[in-house]
Amino acid sequence: MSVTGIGAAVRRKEDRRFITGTGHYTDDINRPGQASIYFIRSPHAHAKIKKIDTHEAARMPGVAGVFTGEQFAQDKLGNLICGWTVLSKDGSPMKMAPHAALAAGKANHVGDAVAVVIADTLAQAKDAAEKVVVDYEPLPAVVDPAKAAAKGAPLIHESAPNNTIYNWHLGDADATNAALKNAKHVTTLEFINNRLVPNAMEPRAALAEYDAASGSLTLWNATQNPHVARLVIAAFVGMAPENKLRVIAPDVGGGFGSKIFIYPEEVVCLWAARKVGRPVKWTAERSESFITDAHGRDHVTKAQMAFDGEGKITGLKVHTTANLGAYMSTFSSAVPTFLYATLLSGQYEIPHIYCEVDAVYTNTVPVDAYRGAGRPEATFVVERLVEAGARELGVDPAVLRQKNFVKKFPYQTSVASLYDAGDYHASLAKALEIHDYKGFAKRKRESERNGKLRGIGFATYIEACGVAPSALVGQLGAGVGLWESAEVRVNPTGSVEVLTGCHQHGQGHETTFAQLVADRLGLSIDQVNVLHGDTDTVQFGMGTYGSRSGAVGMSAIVKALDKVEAKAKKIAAHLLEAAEGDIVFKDGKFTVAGTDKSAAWGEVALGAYVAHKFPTSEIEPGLKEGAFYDPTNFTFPAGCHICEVEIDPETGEATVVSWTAVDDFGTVINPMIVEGQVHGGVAQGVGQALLEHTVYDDKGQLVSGSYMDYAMPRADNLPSFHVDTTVTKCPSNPLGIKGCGEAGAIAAPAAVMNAITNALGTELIDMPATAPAIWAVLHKANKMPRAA
Amino acid sequence: MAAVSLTVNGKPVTADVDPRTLLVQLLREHLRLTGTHVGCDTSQCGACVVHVNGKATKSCTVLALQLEGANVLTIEGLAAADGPLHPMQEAFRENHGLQCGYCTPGMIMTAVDIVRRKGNDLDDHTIREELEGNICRCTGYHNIVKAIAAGARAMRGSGATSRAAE
Amino acid sequence: MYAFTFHRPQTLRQAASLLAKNEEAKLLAGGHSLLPTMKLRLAGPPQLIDLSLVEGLAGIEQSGRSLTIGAMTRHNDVNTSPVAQQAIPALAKVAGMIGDPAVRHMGTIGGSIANNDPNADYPAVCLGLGATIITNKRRIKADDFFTGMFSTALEPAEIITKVSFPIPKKAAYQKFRNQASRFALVGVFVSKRGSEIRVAVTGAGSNGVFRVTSFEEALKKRFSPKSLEGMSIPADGMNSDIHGSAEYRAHLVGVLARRAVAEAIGKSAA
Amino acid sequence: MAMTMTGEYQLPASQQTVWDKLNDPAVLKACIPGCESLDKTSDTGFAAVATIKIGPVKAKFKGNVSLSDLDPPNGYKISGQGEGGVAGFAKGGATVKLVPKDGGTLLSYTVEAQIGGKLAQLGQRLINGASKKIADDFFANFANAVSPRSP
Repeated sequence: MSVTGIGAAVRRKEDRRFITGTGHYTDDINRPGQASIYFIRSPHAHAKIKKIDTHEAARMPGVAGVFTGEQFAQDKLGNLICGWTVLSKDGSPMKMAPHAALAAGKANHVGDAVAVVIADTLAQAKDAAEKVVVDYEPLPAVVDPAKAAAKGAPLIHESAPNNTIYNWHLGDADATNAALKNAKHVTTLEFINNRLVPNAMEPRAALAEYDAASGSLTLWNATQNPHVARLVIAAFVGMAPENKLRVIAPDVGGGFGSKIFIYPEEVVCLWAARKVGRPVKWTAERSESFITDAHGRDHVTKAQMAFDGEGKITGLKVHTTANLGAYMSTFSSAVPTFLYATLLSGQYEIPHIYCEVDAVYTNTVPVDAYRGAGRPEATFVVERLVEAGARELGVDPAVLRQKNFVKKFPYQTSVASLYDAGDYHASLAKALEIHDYKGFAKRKRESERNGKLRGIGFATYIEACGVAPSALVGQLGAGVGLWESAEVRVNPTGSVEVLTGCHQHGQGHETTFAQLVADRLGLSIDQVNVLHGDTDTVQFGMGTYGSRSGAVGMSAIVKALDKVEAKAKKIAAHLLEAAEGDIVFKDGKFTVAGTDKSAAWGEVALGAYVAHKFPTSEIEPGLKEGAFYDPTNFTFPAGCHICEVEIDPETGEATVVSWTAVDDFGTVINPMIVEGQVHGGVAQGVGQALLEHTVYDDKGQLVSGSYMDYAMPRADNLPSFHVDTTVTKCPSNPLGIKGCGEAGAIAAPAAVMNAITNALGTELIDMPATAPAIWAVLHKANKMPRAA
Repeated sequence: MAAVSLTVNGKPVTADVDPRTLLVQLLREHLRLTGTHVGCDTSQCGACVVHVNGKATKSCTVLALQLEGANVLTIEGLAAADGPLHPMQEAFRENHGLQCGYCTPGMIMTAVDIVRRKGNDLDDHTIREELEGNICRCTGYHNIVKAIAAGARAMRGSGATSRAAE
Repeated sequence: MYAFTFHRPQTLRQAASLLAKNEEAKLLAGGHSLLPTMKLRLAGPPQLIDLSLVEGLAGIEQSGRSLTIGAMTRHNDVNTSPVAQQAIPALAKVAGMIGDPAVRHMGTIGGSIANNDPNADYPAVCLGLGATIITNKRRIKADDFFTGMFSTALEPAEIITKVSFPIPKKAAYQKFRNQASRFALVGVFVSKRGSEIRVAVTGAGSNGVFRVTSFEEALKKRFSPKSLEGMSIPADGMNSDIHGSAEYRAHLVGVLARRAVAEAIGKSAA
Repeated sequence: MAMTMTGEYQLPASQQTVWDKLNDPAVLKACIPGCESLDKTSDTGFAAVATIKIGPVKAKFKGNVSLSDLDPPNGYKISGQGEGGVAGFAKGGATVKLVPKDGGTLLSYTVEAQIGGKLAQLGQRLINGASKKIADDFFANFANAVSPRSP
């Protein structure tokens, strides 16, 4: 391994601009003549829009335009779409209700935009917005997913009777029922997987500009996938043809899924820019983010796990109601189905699994993929059941897991996934060792002496990343292929630009992708630039989410590098006057095998462009190759996380006191970055388990709508983490990469809740396990210790 | 409109502003110093932290007009544009104390302020408590805590403190 | 924000006169409650009167048996003041628990108590120490000053100039934070000065800061956490919201009071 | 945000007197906290403007007040709703019951209040206390208004 090659903890190339304040996020960009847009949003969860009076607002100082949902509708643009079709059990397609970028006729959640004001300054736009009179007729609202499909619930969309989007299922119901019936023991749990607000620190933003001369639109957008944004806005909304629409995703301050989706605001900015003939900029205020960024999770689940007399799992039955909010967001349908039920086998051999998912509309913010997307929910179901099962059976939870681990690969689960490689024993064993599992009893006694309760919890999780084989996802209803593209552009002086359709918003691709290329071509990473995030620069791409950039994006780069090397060898053969088959490329040097004749990388690169020494009738000048890579399977990162908590029974406060993570991500390009991804994922998972509480009141008002009420982990809520890895290479891609971006968020909620329920001695507590919630459990169970 | 004169990153600045202009707007919109970010509207996330007269301050919760005669230091002024990085900036890079980079300027400005108040030898507990007003959604703080401890040590005797404090 | 006129008076007299002339005007002390509210357009005072240039409003001094803190003294300055730390260490410590470091560089004691946020820390300190709030017009006992959530005895055009705290023999504050806002979900300040015992609670009551006389009586017999063992306060009248039920808050009042007394007498807080 | 609050007052006046005052717009205007105007639009309806102040928050609500379920002199329901612009909306109703007791009248009430929009989203921790205070203040003001000493 070179100091900057694959496996080296290279410091990030992108950091200089971020630590000096010279990065460029969307809101940092300004265009001449730019105006500000302000969205007028429904304060009602469900209301008819009877009339909107904009006359006074239009005459306010600085106002360039005031537009309503009716006016948007008159322009006959298309709706926002959910791009993944899911079929119900009876074969009927999901009920995708129309989702206009500006609501007309009816508002369906608090925050649904009904009109916009465009003015010279944001303050003027807000001043004018206060003069817009919207006459609402409030309607009854439904918020609780468990009640949405019930008789008499308010109907949100005419096209979706009973507010039901689909009733989907996977697996063998009869066999699973039989397994439950014949089981020696059945563990049953009910959970709420709590709704989360993503809260990337950079609020979403969009800046749209119309160039009348060329008839082209440009959109600067805080997005994780500019090409998909362009595709949807062009092909489905019909804003402009793709060749007249450029989407630029500059530096993006975190996404965690929430910036994958195509949102109303970017569509409206483009529309408004053309209407007023000026660039139009929108940057969300945090209070706006809370009621417009797609939320995550929000499942209500009942699940049963069957065990035989030996402690082997014989079946798993799951019923989940998934709340998708007021509209179907871009990938929402896939999250509680294909990204969820297919992972319900966990790391275990479970012969029979049956999962039913009912997806419903409610008068809440749309729900879509959030870090882990379906897999944290699946892991929570499986890992909570295994842990509770171990307790009920009186078996050490580590031992029960070992007994049920998948041991032989490839392994075909009973829920469609084909696990390609892994060693679950290895990660568990290493985690037990690092964590000093044996010392837990002693630590627990020590805590008890201090009046504290101590608990330990595991999550031996699996996830599916590297989304995804195009043909497979096509069969499952996806509207797009999920390959990735790359282009390797060698300059005459030998430096390289790599163009990728992935987008980085914290993952460090500018460094890891450069490491890959530098390693392969024998260059320093400074000679490699990674370009991404601009549809005019990069040919095509599917963006970054689902831990796909390493497994899919880098594989595309490898493919392009193969082509570059092949062509460079041809050119080197001419330069060195040798047969192409005798050319060996190693450490940045082309050598004629068995001789000391060689040409440096730079000579060949230059040779490719001056084109003096090879027949251009046979070999085209230049050295630039592109590739599309389509994965052959998902990748299956897995690992073991162990969480230890201490609870103050007097206040109910739970503190995470230690954390061990041993993950198998396959090949690791940059361990420093991989560890950072684990840290961040665990923090978000701990946040879900202990702090993050999205609360709607029964009228559909989001009452945890700011940082005053929505708690996210801060530095003093978390410990330092012990992070390590084991490695089994992924056999389905050239680098053996599995992906690491979501693992922490997938493993952590189950690990925390297993630790908390271990400490409390009851399974009956939901996330987030806040201090008052834990206190209430202790108090009800009369387990309060006497005051000290 | 009202005039305000202050020093930003060592340079005198005079601006004519609407009284409702916040310091962060003065920096970002008038002076085009966009390293200072806005991440919330309730003064909690800390992405907007700058130094005012040497002290960490949330620039989203101060009016520009309150700063007549004040000395403001932003992330752009922490190190000279053509000079070496400030030891705290260097420590954030060296310890991978950032991912998306959005909270980073506020984190670094807060970190330098912690060193000013708490010295160069900072234990993890102190750092974590002192970061109460800065939210990072990417890193889980592990590496930020490491970076601040290392940056604090590196600042010892380097002469690098908050320039605005001079 | 809504547009407003900005004033920076140099003297207390000017400030008071501006305030008297403009009924809707708001004083800007630290601004960390007011400015966020204005940014969200949930308040739109037509005039803002910035007190930061008014002379003589900041400073900390001990005279005899009391510690006096100027209204515009920043939380961080109270926290780090050797005079305050020496005279009433519990008070200096509380100042270091408000908000976060950057907030403490701007927030002021006068601003905090004039706002009388039901979750703020300083009102509990004032009530828990039996402070006197001194204004440009008069002196007001803390017991008379805090009249309900967000309401005080301050009259229009009355400006807090300083707060005078009698120096207690023993005192301590225990705060259980709201994990989101970092305000006090419940905070309990206890003090002992001669025979006077005070137990003041913030965060819990639906009508702002209050004293717990039953605890005070119990502690008069013996100033020890044991005196409060098994004691609690009724949940009736406690605040109940997504951060904690009335029962939970009532329970925490007992827990934190015991811990505060333990801390005040130098025993472990846990 | 939806809240329910209850309370009662023993008033030193006859049931009929209390009932009359409950139906007197001038009394109602004086009792509704922050009420700036209350103009009769029908026998049982009023156009109203009220400013609600909760700490640093100050929002003006424009809307209407109506009286329903009239059962003289035993009680009625008084309801109000208002739009507060960017702050959102507020609505609420109080069911008021009057029973002769101890030579005076026992007034008991159940208030239901609901807040929506920005106030509900951002003011969560303030709303319960504030609603209770507004309800308490209204009935305390009213009790004051019917006490014989007050004008």
